[in-house]
Amino acid sequence: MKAVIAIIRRDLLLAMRRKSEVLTALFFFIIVTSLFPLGIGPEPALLKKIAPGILWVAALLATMLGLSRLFAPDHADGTLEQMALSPTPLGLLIAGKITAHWLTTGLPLVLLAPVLGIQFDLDTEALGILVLALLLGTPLLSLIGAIGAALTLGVRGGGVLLSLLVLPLYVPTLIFGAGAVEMVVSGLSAAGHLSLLAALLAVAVFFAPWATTAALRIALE
Amino acid sequence: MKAVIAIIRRDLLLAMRRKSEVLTALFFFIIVTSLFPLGIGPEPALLKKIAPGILWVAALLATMLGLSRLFAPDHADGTLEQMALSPTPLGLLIAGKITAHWLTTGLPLVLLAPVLGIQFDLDTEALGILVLALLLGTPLLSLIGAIGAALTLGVRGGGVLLSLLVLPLYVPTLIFGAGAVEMVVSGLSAAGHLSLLAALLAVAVFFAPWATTAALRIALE
Amino acid sequence: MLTATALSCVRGERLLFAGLDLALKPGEWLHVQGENGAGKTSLLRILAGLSPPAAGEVRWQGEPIRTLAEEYRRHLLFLGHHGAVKEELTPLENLSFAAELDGAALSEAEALAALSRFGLRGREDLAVRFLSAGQKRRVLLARLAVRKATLWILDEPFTALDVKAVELLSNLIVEHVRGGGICILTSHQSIPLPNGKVLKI
Amino acid sequence: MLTATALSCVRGERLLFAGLDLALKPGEWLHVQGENGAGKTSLLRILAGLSPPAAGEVRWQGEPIRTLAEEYRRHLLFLGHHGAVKEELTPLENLSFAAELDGAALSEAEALAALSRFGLRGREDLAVRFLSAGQKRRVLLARLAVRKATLWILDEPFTALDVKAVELLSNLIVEHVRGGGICILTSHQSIPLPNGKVLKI
Amino acid sequence: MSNRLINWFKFASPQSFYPLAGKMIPWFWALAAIFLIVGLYISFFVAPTDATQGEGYRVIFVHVPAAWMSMFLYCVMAGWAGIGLALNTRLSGMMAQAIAPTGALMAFLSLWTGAFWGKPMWGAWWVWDARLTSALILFFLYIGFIALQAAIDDARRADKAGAILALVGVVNVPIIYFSVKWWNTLHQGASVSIMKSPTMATTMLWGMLIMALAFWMYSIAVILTRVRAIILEREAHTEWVKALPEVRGESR
Amino acid sequence: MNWGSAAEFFAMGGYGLYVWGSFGACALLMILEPILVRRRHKNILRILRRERLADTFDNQP
Ligand code: HEM
Ligand SMILES: Nc1ncnc2c1ncn2[C@@H]1O[C@H](COP(=O)(O)OP(=O)(O)OP(=O)(O)O)[C@@H](O)[C@H]1O
Ligand SMILES: Nc1ncnc2c1ncn2[C@@H]1O[C@H](COP(=O)(O)OP(=O)(O)OP(=O)(O)O)[C@@H](O)[C@H]1O
Ligand SMILES: [Mg+2]
Ligand SMILES: [Mg+2]
Repeated sequence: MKAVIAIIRRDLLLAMRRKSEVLTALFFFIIVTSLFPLGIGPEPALLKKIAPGILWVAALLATMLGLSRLFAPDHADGTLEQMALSPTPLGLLIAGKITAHWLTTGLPLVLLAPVLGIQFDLDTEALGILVLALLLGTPLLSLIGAIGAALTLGVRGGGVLLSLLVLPLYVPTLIFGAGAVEMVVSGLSAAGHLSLLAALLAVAVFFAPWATTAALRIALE
Repeated sequence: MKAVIAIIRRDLLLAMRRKSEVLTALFFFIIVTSLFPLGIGPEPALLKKIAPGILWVAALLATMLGLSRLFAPDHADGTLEQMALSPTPLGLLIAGKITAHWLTTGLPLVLLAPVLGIQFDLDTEALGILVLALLLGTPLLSLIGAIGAALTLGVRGGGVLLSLLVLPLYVPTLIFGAGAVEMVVSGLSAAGHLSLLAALLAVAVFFAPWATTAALRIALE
Repeated sequence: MLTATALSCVRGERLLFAGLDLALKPGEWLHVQGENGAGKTSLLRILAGLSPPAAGEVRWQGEPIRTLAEEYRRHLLFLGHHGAVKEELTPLENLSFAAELDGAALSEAEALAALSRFGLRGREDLAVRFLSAGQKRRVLLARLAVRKATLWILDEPFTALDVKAVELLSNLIVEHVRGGGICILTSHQSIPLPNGKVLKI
Repeated sequence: MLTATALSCVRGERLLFAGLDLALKPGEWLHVQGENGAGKTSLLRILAGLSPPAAGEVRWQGEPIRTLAEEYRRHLLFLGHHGAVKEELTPLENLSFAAELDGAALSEAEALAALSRFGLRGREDLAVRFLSAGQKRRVLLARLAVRKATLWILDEPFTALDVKAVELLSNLIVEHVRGGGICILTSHQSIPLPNGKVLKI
Repeated sequence: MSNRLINWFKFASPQSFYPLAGKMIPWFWALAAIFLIVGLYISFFVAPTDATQGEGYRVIFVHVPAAWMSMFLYCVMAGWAGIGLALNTRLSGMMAQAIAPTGALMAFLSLWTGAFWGKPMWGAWWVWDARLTSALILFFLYIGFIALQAAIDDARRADKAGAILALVGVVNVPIIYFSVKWWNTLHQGASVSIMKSPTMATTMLWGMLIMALAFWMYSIAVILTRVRAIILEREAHTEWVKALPEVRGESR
Repeated sequence: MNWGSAAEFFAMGGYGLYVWGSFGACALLMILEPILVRRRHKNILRILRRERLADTFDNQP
């Protein structure tokens, strides 16, 4: 357990050291959401309609961008090797790394999303659901993403291959997450979508660290 | 000149060797464009309206994803050092690398775009303009992106910082590119937008390799 | 007590070695020798349990290391070609992180002492990225000094080190072996250490 | 004829060396010595024109290398800690690309000959990624053999090489220097080469 | 001629600029305070209520100065960066680095106050208008500059890289502005146009100008203070810094 | 003079939130920034003084 906390602490420390990393994932989120109006045009009604989709796709891409750096640096400099050789079970250490990843990329997105929602003129209730959905959805993105990151580790052209693997797996999260917000925007209840998200999250919490660890062991061989 | 051709040949060879890299940029393009109907909902009229914007944003993100690998591997293994020490002027070699980047990421996007446009129900004329706009716009993306890639080389958290630097600079390309297609969709002439794109390209061809080279020299110091 | 029986290793379609036997008792050390590409690194990774052998088995205290898993790793320290040092962190942070990963307690004073023993005095708070090639390796060596493992597996530990550091490391290994430890290492230079075993691949 | 006058080098806030003078005539070679972190790599990078000195100047045939630029680089060959070999390409491809970058013509036969001279026979078509640490360095050495440069600047060229390869490289350097070349190198091991100059940092 | 050149370079050296800046800072603070008091008095007590916008328009007295400063400071920053790149003077990079955070702050304030004006006027915190969008992008450019410099540890390298980025940005800002304007006007008739400029009451104009001067003086004062800190950080190990009275502890 | 009472002044004709939201943000940030900058300056001065002190110890035999 001590080693797990050490891992989380170290990853947060590294994120602070590379100050820009956390901030820039956030800004990527902001910029991508702002790109869409530029591509699509400034009509407020149209923009409001596609806002949940855009915000979710942007959150998803922002999470995904940092994924390739989840294990790659540790792999390149031999830290992963040392983690595999540590007396603490590798699965636990990996769970720690995934937690740190969510804390540094997912959580900031959740906190920032309402501000961007305002740019698209969403009302208070929709903003609330947006935050709630992201709060359930972004850990899911980190967990699923970790599997992809582990599978593409040390593989040629890993970074882009990663997105190819991970994006299809993100589809359910996207549909339920954006769906929840759209329900509220059109005056319906979002409860169904949210509970589905929660269920997915519960499954992933148990399954993803295990799959990630297995994939990492293969990469290390 | 011989060295420039050698650089282009080698980068193409490397791209073939890491087969997945070219393919996955393409797949990223496809998947991002397909994510939107999932996030936004299947209304055909709405989708047709936002199609040019989405296609362009996706193309832009697909180009951007590979950017961090434009110079980073060459930097890490010392090839860039050797290029700086080569008797051929560095600026020429860099221009070669940018060309290779466009050939491996921009060009495939141009070729694939019409297929995706059909998915959004664009008509033939609009598809033609889409291809033309991308043909002018994607080299611009590679040129501007190279500056960002050079500036963030060897910098902590470079990959994500890169997108922060580059995306704002992509705005004019995005606006004129997506604008051109929208003009045709709404029955107007796209000539104005296209000639602006061409003008931007002409400026960038002279200016960007110079700025990139200057930035690379700093990274090497 | 580390034993390996009938190990063989295949890379691509190339057989690097086959039927390799090995037994090391506490207080012994082994110098694995061989040309470039002979398979020394491959052997060491097999012994550390990082990659499986094509045939044969590695045992620790009579048990196969596959089944021992964490129990084996508790006794093991492996230093590969790559340093497992984070370029962004300082030597001090790297060292204390490594200790925490190993589940060992390391006070700041101990860490500082180890670093300054390896000539990193004054560089404790400089990101590793700025260190010279040899200084980077020295950070790794400081880890050797603080980690209490029985079995050391070191792949070319002497690279990039200057004369003084080579001597320091040699002393460290001698101490370790005298205290009942086991050490396996590779090196292309001759090693100024007494009575080791030699394995030629 | 390479001369350096009153060179000094600052890293961070640390002065590595100052007032360093240096003159090398054709047929001479120089062994730069110093502890880990003394500033050998930094000096070599300054001499190659990769980073500017904090003070002082480097001249080639009497002209400052800043103004000579490409003209100087035509005569220069620099091998750093990093190999400039692409892991995805084969040794053969790496070698011919390096030659093209240098603007030299290299036939496939010559390239193959150089590779097999350095013991890479049978690995010409294997991606460098699969090679052992020493074999990777050997690919670099093959480049030395084919490039016709007057001034060689080699940073720790002997690392990871086995005894046979060390000898091969030594012969190569001796040949180069006899033929009127200049060579500057660093190494923590003693070098089995006759009558070189020594610079201690 | 050559004499003047030397003088110029003398003040361009951090060593002589440091005390000079120290002497100037109080004056700029004083000016900022004076302009601020006068400006605030005009904005709240002299300027009359607007016929169409009621009291809400009073946001203009901070919005417009902040917006102006954000653009102006970017140009100044790029100017210093360019000088640094061309002449390799140490001070220029420090100036550019000192200006960026204040510029970003002004850009942020123009966005914030603009949003707080837009809500009562247009009923939305944000619309995708040309000027708003390009203000947002300007803010991104600032953030990019700051992030890039923060990510590079070596000060000299950070200066040069930042300079290239600032110059590339300065070429792009007009391009971005016009592209956004085109994009916006082509899509729809100007349903919302902030800059429709009703003939402003002269008191309003005066209030705005004086507030702008106050912002200006404030920016100079803060930037000079920051550049002094940066000078000390970067030159910490030079003899002249060690000999400074405040370092030797004599002045306290 | 536009205002009858202090309450009227703060209400800003119903636009209080917006006017004071803008002026307040400006005031807040423009007070905060100089404080932070001043702190940065103080901080580096403190470090420099400490280093000077350490130097004097070094020079003693
Ligand atoms: C650098 C960018 C900007 C500049 C130079 C700028 C400048 C100005 C000027 C000069 C005015 C007064 C002109 C008039 O009364 O017609 C004004 C009004 C206004 N600005 Fe801005 N502004 C900028 C950015 C923004 C932003 C980002 C927002 C919103 C988020 C905004 C919202 C407003 C509003 C709501 C008004 C009053 C509109 C009206 O009178 O109908 N501005 N701006
Ligand atoms: N896919 C493959 N196909 C053929 N040969 C391979 C493949 N992968 C690795 N090899 C060979 O396996 C060997 C690996 O050797 P290893 O790294 O264990 O050598 P080493 O003894 O540590 O050498 P060094 O002294 O250079 O570090 C090399 O000879 C390499 O060429
Ligand atoms: N930012 C910095 N601050 C302080 N010291 C630094 C900084 N950057 C580099 N250094 C120091 O500069 C020196 C660089 O040395 P260099 O790499 O030239 O050494 P070297 O002689 O090649 O050593 P080795 O034998 O280990 O390769 C190191 O001592 C390093 O600690
Ligand atoms: Mg090896
Ligand atoms: Mg070195």
